[in-house]
Amino acid sequence: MPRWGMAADLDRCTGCGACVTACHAENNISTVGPYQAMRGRAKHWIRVERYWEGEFPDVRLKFRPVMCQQCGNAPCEPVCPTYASQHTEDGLNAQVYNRCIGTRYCANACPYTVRFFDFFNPEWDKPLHLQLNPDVSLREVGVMEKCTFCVQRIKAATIQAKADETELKDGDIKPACVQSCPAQALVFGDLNDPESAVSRLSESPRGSKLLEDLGTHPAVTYLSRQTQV
Amino acid sequence: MDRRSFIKLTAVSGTTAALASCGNPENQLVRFVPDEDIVPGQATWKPGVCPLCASGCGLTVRVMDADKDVVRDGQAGVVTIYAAKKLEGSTDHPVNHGGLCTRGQASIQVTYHPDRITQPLKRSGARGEAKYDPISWDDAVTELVGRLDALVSAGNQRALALLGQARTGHRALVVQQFLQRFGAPAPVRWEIFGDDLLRRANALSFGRAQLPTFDLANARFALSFGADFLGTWNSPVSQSHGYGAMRQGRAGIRGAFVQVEARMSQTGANADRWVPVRPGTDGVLALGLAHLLMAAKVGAPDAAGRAGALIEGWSAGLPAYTPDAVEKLTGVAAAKVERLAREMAEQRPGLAMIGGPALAHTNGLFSALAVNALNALLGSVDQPGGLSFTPQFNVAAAAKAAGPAPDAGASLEELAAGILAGGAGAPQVLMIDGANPVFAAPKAWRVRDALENVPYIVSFGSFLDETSALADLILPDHSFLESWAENVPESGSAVAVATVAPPAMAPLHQTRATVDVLLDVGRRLQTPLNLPWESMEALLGITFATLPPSTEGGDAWSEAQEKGGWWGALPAALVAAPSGAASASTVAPASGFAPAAFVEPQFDGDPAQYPMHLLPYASTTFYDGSAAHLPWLQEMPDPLTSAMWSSWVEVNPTTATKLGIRDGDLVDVTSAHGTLQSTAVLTPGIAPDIVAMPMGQGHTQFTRYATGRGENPASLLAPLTEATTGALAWAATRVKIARAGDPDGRLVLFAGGKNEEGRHGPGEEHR
Amino acid sequence: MTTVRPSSLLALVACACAWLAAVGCGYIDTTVPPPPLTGPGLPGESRAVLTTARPNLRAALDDFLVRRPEPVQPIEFPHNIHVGKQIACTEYCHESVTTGPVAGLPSVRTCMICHNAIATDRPRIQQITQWRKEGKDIAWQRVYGFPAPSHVRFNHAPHVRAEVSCETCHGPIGQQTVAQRTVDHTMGFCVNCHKEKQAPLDCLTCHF
Amino acid sequence: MTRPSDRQINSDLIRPLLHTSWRFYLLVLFFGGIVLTAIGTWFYQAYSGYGVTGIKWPVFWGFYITSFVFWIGISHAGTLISAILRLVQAEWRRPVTRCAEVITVFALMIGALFPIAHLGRPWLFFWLAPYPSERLIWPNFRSPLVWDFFAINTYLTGSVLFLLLPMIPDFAVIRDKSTGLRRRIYGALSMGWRGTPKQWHRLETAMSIMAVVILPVAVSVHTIVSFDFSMAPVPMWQSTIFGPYFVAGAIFSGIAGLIIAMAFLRKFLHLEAYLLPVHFENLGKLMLVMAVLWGYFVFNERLVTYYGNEPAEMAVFWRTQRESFAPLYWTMVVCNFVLPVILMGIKYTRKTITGCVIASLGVVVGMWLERFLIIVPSLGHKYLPYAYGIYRPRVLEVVIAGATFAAIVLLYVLFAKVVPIISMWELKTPEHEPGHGDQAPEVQALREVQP
Repeated sequence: MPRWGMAADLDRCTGCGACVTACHAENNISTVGPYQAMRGRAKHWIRVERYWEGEFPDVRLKFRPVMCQQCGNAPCEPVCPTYASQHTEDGLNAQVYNRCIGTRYCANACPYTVRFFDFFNPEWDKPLHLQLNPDVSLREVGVMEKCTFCVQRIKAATIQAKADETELKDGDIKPACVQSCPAQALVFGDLNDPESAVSRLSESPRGSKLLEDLGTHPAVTYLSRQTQV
Repeated sequence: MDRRSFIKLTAVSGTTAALASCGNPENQLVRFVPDEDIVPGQATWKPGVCPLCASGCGLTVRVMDADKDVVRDGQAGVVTIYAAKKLEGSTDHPVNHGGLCTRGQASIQVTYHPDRITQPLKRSGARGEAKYDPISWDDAVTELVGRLDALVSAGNQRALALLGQARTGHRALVVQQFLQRFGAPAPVRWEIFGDDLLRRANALSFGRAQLPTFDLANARFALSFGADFLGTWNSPVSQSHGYGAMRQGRAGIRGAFVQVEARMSQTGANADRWVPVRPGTDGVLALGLAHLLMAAKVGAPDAAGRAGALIEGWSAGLPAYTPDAVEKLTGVAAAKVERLAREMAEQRPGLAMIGGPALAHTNGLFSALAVNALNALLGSVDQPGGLSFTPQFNVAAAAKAAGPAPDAGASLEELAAGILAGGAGAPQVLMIDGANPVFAAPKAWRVRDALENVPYIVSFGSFLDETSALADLILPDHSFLESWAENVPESGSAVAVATVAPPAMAPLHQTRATVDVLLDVGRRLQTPLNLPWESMEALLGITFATLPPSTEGGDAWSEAQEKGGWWGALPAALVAAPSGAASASTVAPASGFAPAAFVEPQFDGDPAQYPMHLLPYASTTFYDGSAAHLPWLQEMPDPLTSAMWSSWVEVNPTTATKLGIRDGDLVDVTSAHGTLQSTAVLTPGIAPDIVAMPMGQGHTQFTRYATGRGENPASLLAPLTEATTGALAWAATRVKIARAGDPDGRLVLFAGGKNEEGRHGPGEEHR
Repeated sequence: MTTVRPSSLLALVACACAWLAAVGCGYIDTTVPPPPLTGPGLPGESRAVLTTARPNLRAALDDFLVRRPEPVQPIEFPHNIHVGKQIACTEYCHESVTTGPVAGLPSVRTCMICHNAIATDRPRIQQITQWRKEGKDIAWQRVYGFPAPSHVRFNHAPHVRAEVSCETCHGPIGQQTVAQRTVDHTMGFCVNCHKEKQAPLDCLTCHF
Repeated sequence: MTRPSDRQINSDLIRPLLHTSWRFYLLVLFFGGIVLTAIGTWFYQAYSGYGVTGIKWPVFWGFYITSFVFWIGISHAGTLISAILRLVQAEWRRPVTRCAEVITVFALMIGALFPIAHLGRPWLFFWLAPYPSERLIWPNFRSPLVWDFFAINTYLTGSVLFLLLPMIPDFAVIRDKSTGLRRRIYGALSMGWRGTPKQWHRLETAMSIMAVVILPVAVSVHTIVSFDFSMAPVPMWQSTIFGPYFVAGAIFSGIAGLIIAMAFLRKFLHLEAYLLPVHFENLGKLMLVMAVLWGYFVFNERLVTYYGNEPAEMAVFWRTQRESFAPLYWTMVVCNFVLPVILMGIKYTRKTITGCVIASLGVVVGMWLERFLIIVPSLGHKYLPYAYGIYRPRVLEVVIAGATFAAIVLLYVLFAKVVPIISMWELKTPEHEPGHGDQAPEVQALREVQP
């Protein structure tokens, strides 16, 4: 049984935001428009955080892509009264839309604030809807949604491998963000496979987890940006 | 009541259509027979070409079935079509290596945009009123042909003008041939962030009038003068790929990267060190480094050869550019300059790039030549870890297009002036192909007035923007997914590339490929132009057939259609002339060029009255504004400010405190040419005497998503141009800013805090 | 009452003041959404919107109570006859079922492959031939399939490969004329089968 | 002071039931109107989508949860207090108990509505309840919300019983004093109460059992409510102190609520003879104790955070101490601590009903603020600064939250219309007065029956 994980190399990440749009395109995330965005309803399953350091002229900027960390010990799971937020065998934090009744407790419990709520029924001005990905549900009003590690791609690849009676190879599965990243800062794979690229990166001395001390055991490793100047 | 809270009658039908799940409303649906056999629920992957910039990234398009609403003979219903679902970078394409930038990802929305022009339109209202009536293709083409015939019969062929974007490749060839054979002047190419100046400089220094390709992957040291090469400049995806490899691609080696610019760009944010420099003095710093490098015997003056010879005092080792002198001119501490030189000397191979704001000054050419000379001195030209020039596939030669080499087109400024001057030479018919100068050109050029004086304007655009809203006739083009797409990348690849892709899906609307329309018009003129090609497809067939197939006895054309292009070693016959027929600018022989020396850049506006420099920069999301109509990009948080759906003015905190401006306050930005009101964003990453604004917002006419949103910095620009090349010096305007009021919620931020330990970060109070 | 009026008045005034203060200081969000898009656009410009909202309260109630009206097919398609003629379901009509998630409802094009020649005298065949002429497809209605709010991503192919017979989920379709909903696709139904066959059971197997 | 005669008691306390003045209708009309508006508003919210509220990313809880905690807190006025008083046989409790217990029941009912009102898909609220479904899915028993559900239901049931039991004899009295339909209704309600010694004995036993049983439930309820917060890894939420802190706060606000209610009843139903200043004073003393206790808890919570100096927690700490939330915070401190400690500390003000009421009003406001300040600043200021945010309620939320105050008044008015707001038989059997203690209760009950 695999344990899906990701590694984000902050030394490669240029903060260009390709992953953000790729995620919107893959996962049918609706745009909420300027007014709702102003009211804090914009949904970005993955976001590129930026942090300023220092004052002019000695300024530095840090980029950090943050998506659901698919915690091994996820705070969002125990608090959900209906099992809508639930742990799967391959280590994903499932968000089961049809079980969600919208208590938004999980979003409060999530220390990474990567969960997003559908405040209204999502809308697409036709014919933009022709782009929608039929492999992913359209969420409805009152449910919580978040990064799934592109579970639809994981499932598709697994089923295909089974059909072809082959083994899944490392790199067969690429979530939309990983696939789009121009600088190849994101790597996805099976953490239980010691040979996989992501496991090797997770062992890197540069590696660390986000908010590690909260004991959430994230599946995402961040490789720190180096400074030699 | 909120529009979103209404329950739409279109709802479940659409949902079920999109999800192929069950639903009662299918009862009411009329289904039409699909035009092809559709296998539902299964994805096929087809090649594509990204249309949004000149880089020409290769795409892999995911195509699946979808139910499209149609009205056939008055009856509304749905028909199943094959629709593009997702764009990915094509993994083995030599430019983007599987990556795709945020704009490229969003470009799929161009095809499905609700405000896309669905059929030929004829103006019914007044100019610019954007009132149009539908018209059939036949009538439309006939009308255009009539206009052109009129010019011919009047013997006034030169009164036909075409205004387009700077693009190379087959489409450009057809356009150019069309005009040449008609007897019209060469097309007017204009983009505010166009790089003709750099092409010119490269032509002078290296005899290659094209943008350079950087081998970052093998570089140990990269020095960039204002070039936003990871975001918007040149071939960003290719360069990002190289950048990733430079940082972490080699065991034990991590390439260093220093960015020289006055406002921290998304690229600058990734630099190991960010060196702010006085506007327009980048060249001086480059020469200062060259001076030290030569002094340190890293390279002999003559090593720079022709590129060096173009710089005054080069052979003497640039005595005028001592660190102290450089410090005086650029404001960069002498120590920093020396340290930089040391690093460049130690960490080889290294390369220097210059682009964007660094060249947008009245002395831009000097800066470019200086950096070129620095590169030459480092011996990084055509070397691993240096810069090179992608061999250009000579489309014209491959297509056996007769006629002399095209002359350089007039500049937009000249065109506008010509029209306003009137007279016989003034254009009677103007074709607009993708350019939107009314939005992006300086007011002082009076482009809008000029266009309003043109008797007849034809636009091939897919959207109604400020420029095409003035058109009398709109002949909407296919989207890049619906037609033959092609691109001959000018840079970004080590080997020669020609990208091509067949239509990924059937046209959604009543549109036609512009190239085919032009060819059609050419045939239907009273005196036909005899363009030798039946259609774009035919042309592509001819050109690609000339290329060597990858396999023995193979066929390059069919191979190219499968893998989405051709790349490899070009036969000498097909390599474009070094002068670069691909580019509009021509090469002056090095001898006939007086060695360049630094002259103080000129700025528009009295420093006393307008104390600040205005820096309009290419937005990571909208580039120059041509992508502002895509909702995904509108809602994508800007990398540095996290702003969505809005525009802003970046101000240094110390300056802001002086002027009593708090984060989010409204500010008036005033130049000698106009004023606008926007929201202040305080950021430490900008020099105290500079205010920066992203281009892209402030459209008065550009679909429901961009119209009337934010402000357009171009409305402040002065018409200053670079002394030698006449390129617009868009960073040479002085402005003043003043607080205009409290935050009014027009600035939409996604982020809260600005600093990691940002407890008291002002962003905390965002509304 | 008379005795309490002053105090109650005082309370009311206090509330009013508090309210005004709150609104004045911007502690209460009183912004109003922009008006919906109006006015004529360009010819052919679309104003339609796709949403997951139910068309009306009735439909919402139906979803809530998992009520689904029996489908009414445009023509009485006799499954039994075609199956009887040894026309394999998954080879001609629902061909994508073995390779992909969706079984696919055959277009009239498919029908006409045979019925250009076969049984052209039957009224039903003449009916679809007529439609074909008009460029109209047969608006089949799904008999099975999961409602949108259940967020089920069902994929036929793996089930076919696992040799789950069509009848298991679609009932004795071979004996039916028009397909009837004979099996109730509740979650329990799926889960039990998955339990028996040791197929994966976590939510993400179907819901994503 | 003279104690009113039993006959006097009956006439005084049953009058409001038998005669209805125009004021009653006016009150019902006024408050009923407000409540209906709120209900309408809530339906609008459910229909349009939750986005019509001010809730946003990242502050996903706001006014509704605040009101939820607040009302559950208020509910600790009655049952708990009267149970304690019964057990310690505090005689002065007699006129107080019922109007106290009523508050519990109504406050719980209102409080329990908020978790439903705040759901994104309220029509599915029943998924919180364990019921056999074909999906074979039960609620997640690890989730505090599910335990809220159980705790509140238990407490509500208990409180209703606790309220109903001692009503039976009074129902009997009303039954005997009324005619026609009313007589039949009260007859049914009094469950054939005849006042036999057996019945009296059973009643007393039941009461004492209930009193003992209800105590742990009451305490557990607000402890569980506090788990809603302390179980989530949110700065300033994950605190071991929350259990007792919440319970103390709950009782605190409960007493305040009770004092206010009593004051109003006293005025409207002219019960000056029964609700004496001494009752207020005693409750005031209780409130003083709780105020000090509350002060201790808050001080403790803040001090521990300050010394712990955990960055994320300090961010929230400063935000409430001296940044955007400081005004609310210090208002809370004044209302919850300064005001009550002064007013209730000084004998003079404590002895005046006005003093008690003013202090109580302060406490009610303060406790509402306390809950708000526990929830919102932390959520808006979690670990990653990029995800900081500011929550601003929309008018709609304010209306719904505010209308609940109208709702409790309305319920109270209606209740006082059908049940004597003071337990008559308890008034009539004050063991402490000689000459009455020897009389068996049933004798009096019988005596009442004869006109």
